[in-house]
Amino acid sequence: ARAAGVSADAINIGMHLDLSGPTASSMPMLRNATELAFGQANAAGGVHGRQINMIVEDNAGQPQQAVRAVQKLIRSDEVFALHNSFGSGPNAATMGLATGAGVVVFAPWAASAVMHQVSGNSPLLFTTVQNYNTTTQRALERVIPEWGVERPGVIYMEGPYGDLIRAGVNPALESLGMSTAEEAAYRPGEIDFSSQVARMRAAGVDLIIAGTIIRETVAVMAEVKKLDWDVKVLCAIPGRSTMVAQLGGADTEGLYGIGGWQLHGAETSNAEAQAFISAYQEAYGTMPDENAANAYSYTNWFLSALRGAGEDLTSDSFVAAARASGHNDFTTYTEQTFVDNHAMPEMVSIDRVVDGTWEQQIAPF
Amino acid sequence: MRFDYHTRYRQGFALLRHRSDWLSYGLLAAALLALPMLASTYLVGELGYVFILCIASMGLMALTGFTGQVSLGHASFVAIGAYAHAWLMAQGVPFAASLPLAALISAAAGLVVGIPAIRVSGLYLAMVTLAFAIVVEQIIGMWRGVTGGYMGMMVETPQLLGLSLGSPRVFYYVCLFVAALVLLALANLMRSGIGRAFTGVRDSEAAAYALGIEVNRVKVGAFGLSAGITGLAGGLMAHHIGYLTPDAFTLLLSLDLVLMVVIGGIGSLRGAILGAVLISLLPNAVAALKSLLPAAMARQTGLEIFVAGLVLALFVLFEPTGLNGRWLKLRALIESFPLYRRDMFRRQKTYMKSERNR
Amino acid sequence: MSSATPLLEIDKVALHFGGLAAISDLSISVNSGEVLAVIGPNGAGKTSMLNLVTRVFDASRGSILFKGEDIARLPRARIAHLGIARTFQNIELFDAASVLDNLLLGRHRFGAGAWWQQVLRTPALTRREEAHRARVEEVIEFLDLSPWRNAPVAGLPYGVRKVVELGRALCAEPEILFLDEPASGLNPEESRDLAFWIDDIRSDLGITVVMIEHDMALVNAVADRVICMAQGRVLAQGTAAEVQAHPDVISAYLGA
Amino acid sequence: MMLDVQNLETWYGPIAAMKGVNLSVAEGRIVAVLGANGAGKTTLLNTLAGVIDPFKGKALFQGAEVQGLDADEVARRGLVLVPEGRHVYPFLSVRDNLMMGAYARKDRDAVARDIARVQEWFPRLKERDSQHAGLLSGGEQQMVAIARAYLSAPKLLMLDEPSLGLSPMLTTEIFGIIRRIRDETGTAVLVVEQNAAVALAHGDDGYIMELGRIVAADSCAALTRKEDIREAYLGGGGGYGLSGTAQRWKRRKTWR
Amino acid sequence: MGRQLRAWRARMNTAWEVFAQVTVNGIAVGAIYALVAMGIVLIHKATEVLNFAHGDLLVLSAFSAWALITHVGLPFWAVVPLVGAGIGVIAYGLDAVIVRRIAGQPQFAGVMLTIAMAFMIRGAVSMGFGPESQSYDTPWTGQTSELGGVAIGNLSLVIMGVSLGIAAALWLFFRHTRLGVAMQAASQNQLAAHLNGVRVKRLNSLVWALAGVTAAIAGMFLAPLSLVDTSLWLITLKALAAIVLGGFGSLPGALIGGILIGLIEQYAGVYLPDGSRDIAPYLVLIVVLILRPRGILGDAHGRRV
Ligand SMILES: Nc1ncnc2c1ncn2[C@@H]1O[C@H](COP(=O)(O)OP(=O)(O)OP(=O)(O)O)[C@@H](O)[C@H]1O
Ligand SMILES: Nc1ncnc2c1ncn2[C@@H]1O[C@H](COP(=O)(O)OP(=O)(O)OP(=O)(O)O)[C@@H](O)[C@H]1O
Ligand SMILES: CC(C)C[C@H](N)C(=O)O
Ligand SMILES: [Mg+2]
Ligand SMILES: [Mg+2]
Repeated sequence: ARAAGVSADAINIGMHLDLSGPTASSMPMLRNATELAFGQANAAGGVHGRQINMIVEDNAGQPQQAVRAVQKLIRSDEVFALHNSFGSGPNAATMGLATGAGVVVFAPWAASAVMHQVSGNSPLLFTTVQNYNTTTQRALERVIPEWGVERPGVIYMEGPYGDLIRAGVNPALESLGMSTAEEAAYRPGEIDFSSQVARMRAAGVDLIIAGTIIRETVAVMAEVKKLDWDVKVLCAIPGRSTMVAQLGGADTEGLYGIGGWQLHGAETSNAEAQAFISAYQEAYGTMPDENAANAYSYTNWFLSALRGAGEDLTSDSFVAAARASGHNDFTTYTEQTFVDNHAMPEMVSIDRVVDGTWEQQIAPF
Repeated sequence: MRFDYHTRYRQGFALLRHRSDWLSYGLLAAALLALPMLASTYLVGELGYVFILCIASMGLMALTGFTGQVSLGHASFVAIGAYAHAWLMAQGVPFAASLPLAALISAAAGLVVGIPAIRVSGLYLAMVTLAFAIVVEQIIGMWRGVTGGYMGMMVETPQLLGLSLGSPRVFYYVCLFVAALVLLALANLMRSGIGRAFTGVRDSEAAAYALGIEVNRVKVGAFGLSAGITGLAGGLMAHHIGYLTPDAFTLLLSLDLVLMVVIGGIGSLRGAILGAVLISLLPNAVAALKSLLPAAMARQTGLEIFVAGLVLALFVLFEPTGLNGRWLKLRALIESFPLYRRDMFRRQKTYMKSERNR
Repeated sequence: MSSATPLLEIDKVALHFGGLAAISDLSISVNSGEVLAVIGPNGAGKTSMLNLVTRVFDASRGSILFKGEDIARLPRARIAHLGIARTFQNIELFDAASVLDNLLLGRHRFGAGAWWQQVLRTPALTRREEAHRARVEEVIEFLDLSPWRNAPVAGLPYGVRKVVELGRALCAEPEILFLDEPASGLNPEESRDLAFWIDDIRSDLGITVVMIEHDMALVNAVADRVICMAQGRVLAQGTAAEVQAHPDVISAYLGA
Repeated sequence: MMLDVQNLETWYGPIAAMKGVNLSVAEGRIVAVLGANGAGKTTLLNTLAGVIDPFKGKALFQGAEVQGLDADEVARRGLVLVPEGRHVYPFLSVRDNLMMGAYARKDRDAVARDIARVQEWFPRLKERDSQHAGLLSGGEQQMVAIARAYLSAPKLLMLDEPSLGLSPMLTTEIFGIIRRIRDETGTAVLVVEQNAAVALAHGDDGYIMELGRIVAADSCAALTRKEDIREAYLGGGGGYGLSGTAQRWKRRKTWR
Repeated sequence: MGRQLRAWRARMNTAWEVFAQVTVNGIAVGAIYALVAMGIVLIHKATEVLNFAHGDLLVLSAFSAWALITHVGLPFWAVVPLVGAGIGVIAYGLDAVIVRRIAGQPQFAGVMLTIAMAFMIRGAVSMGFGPESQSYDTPWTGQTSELGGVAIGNLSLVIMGVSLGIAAALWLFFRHTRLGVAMQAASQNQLAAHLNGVRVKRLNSLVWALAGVTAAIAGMFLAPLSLVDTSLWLITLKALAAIVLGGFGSLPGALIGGILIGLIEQYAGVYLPDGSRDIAPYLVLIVVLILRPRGILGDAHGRRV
């Protein structure tokens, strides 16, 4: 039972983010929201009188830098846990290091199943990010028969994310006795998606499953609209973001998306969400996006597990408390608990962009 | 002033020519050997990583610094070394055999890339190597059976004679040992015939041919050597990372290596090492700098990369000959102590020479 | 003076660049042990001739026999190993290296030891390096280069750079040495040193010298035979006096 | 005085290449600077042309200080240098190279006339009009460099070893051309030359440089008569005297 | 027989349509690569500096245009000259204040310096405009034209026109103007250019300004095709591939190289196995360079000795 980083009046929590790499632009939301949640807890007297001390390091989006960052967090700052750290590669590279040193890893922003595999199913690892493979599979098994799709095609990003998407698409189609009509890959940073869309079109695809994030989702839709092609496009969880609906303008009208959590705009009626949004805006001056909301939500879950561990905070007491904890707030579709240390159940909804906002088409299932 | 009195030629080309060299390098070695007993595990781990980069940087220096061939794709050799080593270890090959084997595999890949280098030079070569690196990255991603694809691949803890080398302190010594070995081997090579042939090809191909140097073989050989050493660094890097994914070996790493070589000072092993130390510690420096800034500024996205760029720019602007050049000047200044002039190293105007018809 | 079989024989060689004939139907033979001077107006093709022999260019036609062997198609790096050395009109030194290293590179064709010996710096290799160094020191002594031994060649005065290049070629211990305008950029005193050196190179070292040169004083002093080229052909040949008296040479090259 | 150099001193890092140099060029004069290798002649011209910066001292050109200015500014004032070592634009045609000489000139017609003129001096340049200058022979490139400088319509033309690599005929012609330029346009000339005989024969005033200092200054005629200068720079009057038991020891004469 | 033939014809027709569409797409994308490539070639041709910061100037211009359109409310037409001039001035300043200082250093130093500048610009853009992606509309957003059954975005047509226009203008400039020849001269032998009275420093800064303007144009027209985003700098890599394929220092080469890369990507993306699209241009690049070491239109001659 390790209790490093826990003193009479403070708990050190580490976080490594891509502050200088290719995904640096999404980091402020994560960081701010995490800090907001910790700050609120601290203001309310901390966790059993201990203030949370959050230490942020740069992993530059590269595994080798992540290792250095985590070595510092563990060996120099002696953190009790790593929380909300970002990136599949960075998290994979540091998972063994952290759990091996007895450090709790909570809510890494990375492919959850892979993280458990890398950690050797360490009891210290708790994942909250929906598995893109299982969520995609779940969604497709529902919509393909419902929409009467016959020739589904996939556009996916080269990399772990794309692999996960296909790891969801293929079993789904298999279980329906189908296979993909066409697949087309793209590299991160690509500006043009006409060849991928042309490939789909040449194969006579009637549903494009878009394993895309933000910019790529918009670009795929723009291409579809340019060709004046009447095809359904369904993007995976990361693409179903407010940003896509807003930035895409006319291009993304009609886009379908798989939803993994609740979205809240500025005019949300949910009081909890309203409170979060105004607190965030007050602190940072900008509107929080869904990454911020999720980071905030995961942090609150983390805090409740910390509280549940009681005065005598050790990794053992934390693990026991986290396993016993449940979580339900303005972001989740339903009450979640840790099953094999992963947040379950993973419910999904099917949404569609109508007039620049996501509207639920199929309620969470 | 320092004068050398030699009675035999070998004194003139000894690695350490002066008593003061023996003293200073001896002290450095002693300090490096003693360090793990004194410093924190964190620092020891950091230095181990710095050594790995020193090896890779020396590898690139052999190619770019000594032979004049630019490579923007050296991350791919780090990758090949890392994956080969990890895969071999997974097949049960012991660490001590797997590491050199991985270096050999990487060297073989280097020979393959070296073949276009016969015909292509300068920026064209830079692009060929960049293209090669992109292809390698793709292959790693798609060759799931061996590399684990984008999902990655676990690296076993290194073991030697049944002893684990995995702890930071022990691994520090492993890295230090390999780095010292590489340094010594390269230093020997570069002051012998092969090293001279390298510089010959770099400075004038026409003259190199006229002296009977097989320019093509030297170029390809330099690629192989460089890739081999870089692959060796890759093997150690695999242990540093512990879990390999392709995103550890992107263009960013290639650029970092080039930066090390150039900032360190083209054509000098000391430069390669100084450059590696500087570039690898840059993030630490940026982090330290950030803590001096007001919080609102320090949190800005983009600050890290901005400061890193600024530091690099300042280095290039104020010491275009690299850290090694600065070192040599400092030493000259100290050695000529009473005689130095205030503006001994004032820079004369210089003019860009076209490198288009090299 | 002239032996039975020439050491080097350039036979009916031509060189074209696109439509331009830099050399057309050139035949020159070089006898063992002589100093042959090649003169001729600018652009006559003298350097091109040398570039053909050293395989910088491929001849469009003709053969080049060195000791009876046709070398016109050999790989470029082989030439030095046959015992042919050269200097360059536009000085091709290894700029970042010291004078010493430049000269040591001249020893390349005599081998530098196996790669593993070099890596380990075995005693055998050290001995070999010392042997090379000893030869290099002889050249340094011969050409009076000792003040510059450890200086990087980039900053040396033009004249010294020329001498270093000559030294580098000598370190290769060639049978035949081609010099492309060795005296250009040297003052008369230095040219005179050069004349002595060339004479010694021929008589003491037994090296055949082919010298492309515009300095007629130097040509007169050292050349056994002179060939004047113009427009890629031989215009006249013979002793220095004969050639300089040739009316075509006077009108095309020497001037009235 | 067209050019007045006072106590000029230039360093390369820790090396003083030129110290306390005083020199002047009067309107319409041809001034020759002689000196051994590494004496600092190139350094002098480069410093005057703004190619490198002096450490101290003054250079007054037409009464205005020019030391330390950028080379293009100096050139635009009419102080034009033909640098050592044929700096042609390798990928521009011969004609474009020449046109670059007239870059700062506005008088198109006069430029056209001047081009015709240099083509008359160097017919070779006309033949090679559209060839990339980088492919020219060494001597041809030297012609380009000289012609290009003339095309800048200089007030004071500085030439660093103009005869380098030129045939004997052209070497004499160059000085004829220099005189003609002077006579026709009143351009003053400052020339560094290894071929001391020709330089002293055509020059008006002469300077001798050794080890970075001016060691003698006089009219060319007077210098030619001085015994030690004849010895050192004019080869003692005759050829190189290799034959017989000529002085084979090195007699490098330097003033220290 | 008749029916089979008709079915075959119909298949051929769709196949042909796809091919035509893919070709047009390739040219449209290639024009973008070419536009970026030309800015890089411009600086390289005139100063021998390989500008790795070009892509980041492009990002800067895209964000500036976005800020002017959405925050200041200017119309697109007013923004184009404004941002073009602004980036031109910034690029001039970058050369005059930073790059100029390393004149005469080996090419490497320039590469390093521009990489450092790229980092700084990238960081500054994130700090100045915020890190999030943005978007704005051009007069052609969402408009599509149809040419013989092939759809092409009007914005792509505009970009093609702009690329061609810039290529032609630059080519004429270098070939036929005194200033253009002087720029080439300055890159081939800077010392000689100084001695010929060419104000090399000012000229170089001018070239940077010009290249800055092309970067600005590329940025303003390209961003609306995808999004205004810092990752747009990655297009530099494609542009470099295009430059090398076409031959360094050749403006027509950059144009041809860009379009070739665009076409290869499209054809490989549609007709070759999945996954080959992203390496196809690079494989072609390697092969072409082995066969023609100086690219398709590069300067052919080596050094004389
Ligand atoms: N690669 C080439 N392409 C085109 N023309 C060339 C090339 N090399 C040489 N030439 C031309 O061939 C002719 C002969 O050149 P070469 O260098 O052999 O002359 P040279 O006799 O050495 O003259 P110099 O005394 O001036 O050095 C020149 O007119 C030159 O322009
Ligand atoms: N770039 C440089 N770096 C260091 N030292 C230099 C440099 N250029 C010249 N020198 C030194 O300055 C001194 C003068 O050189 P300079 O070139 O001016 O001589 P020079 O009289 O023109 O000789 P030459 O007749 O050979 O051309 C020499 O000792 C030389 O070594
Ligand atoms: C946002 C996701 C598409 C990518 C994910 N965060 C990862 O890096 O693993
Ligand atoms: Mg010649
Ligand atoms: Mg000189």
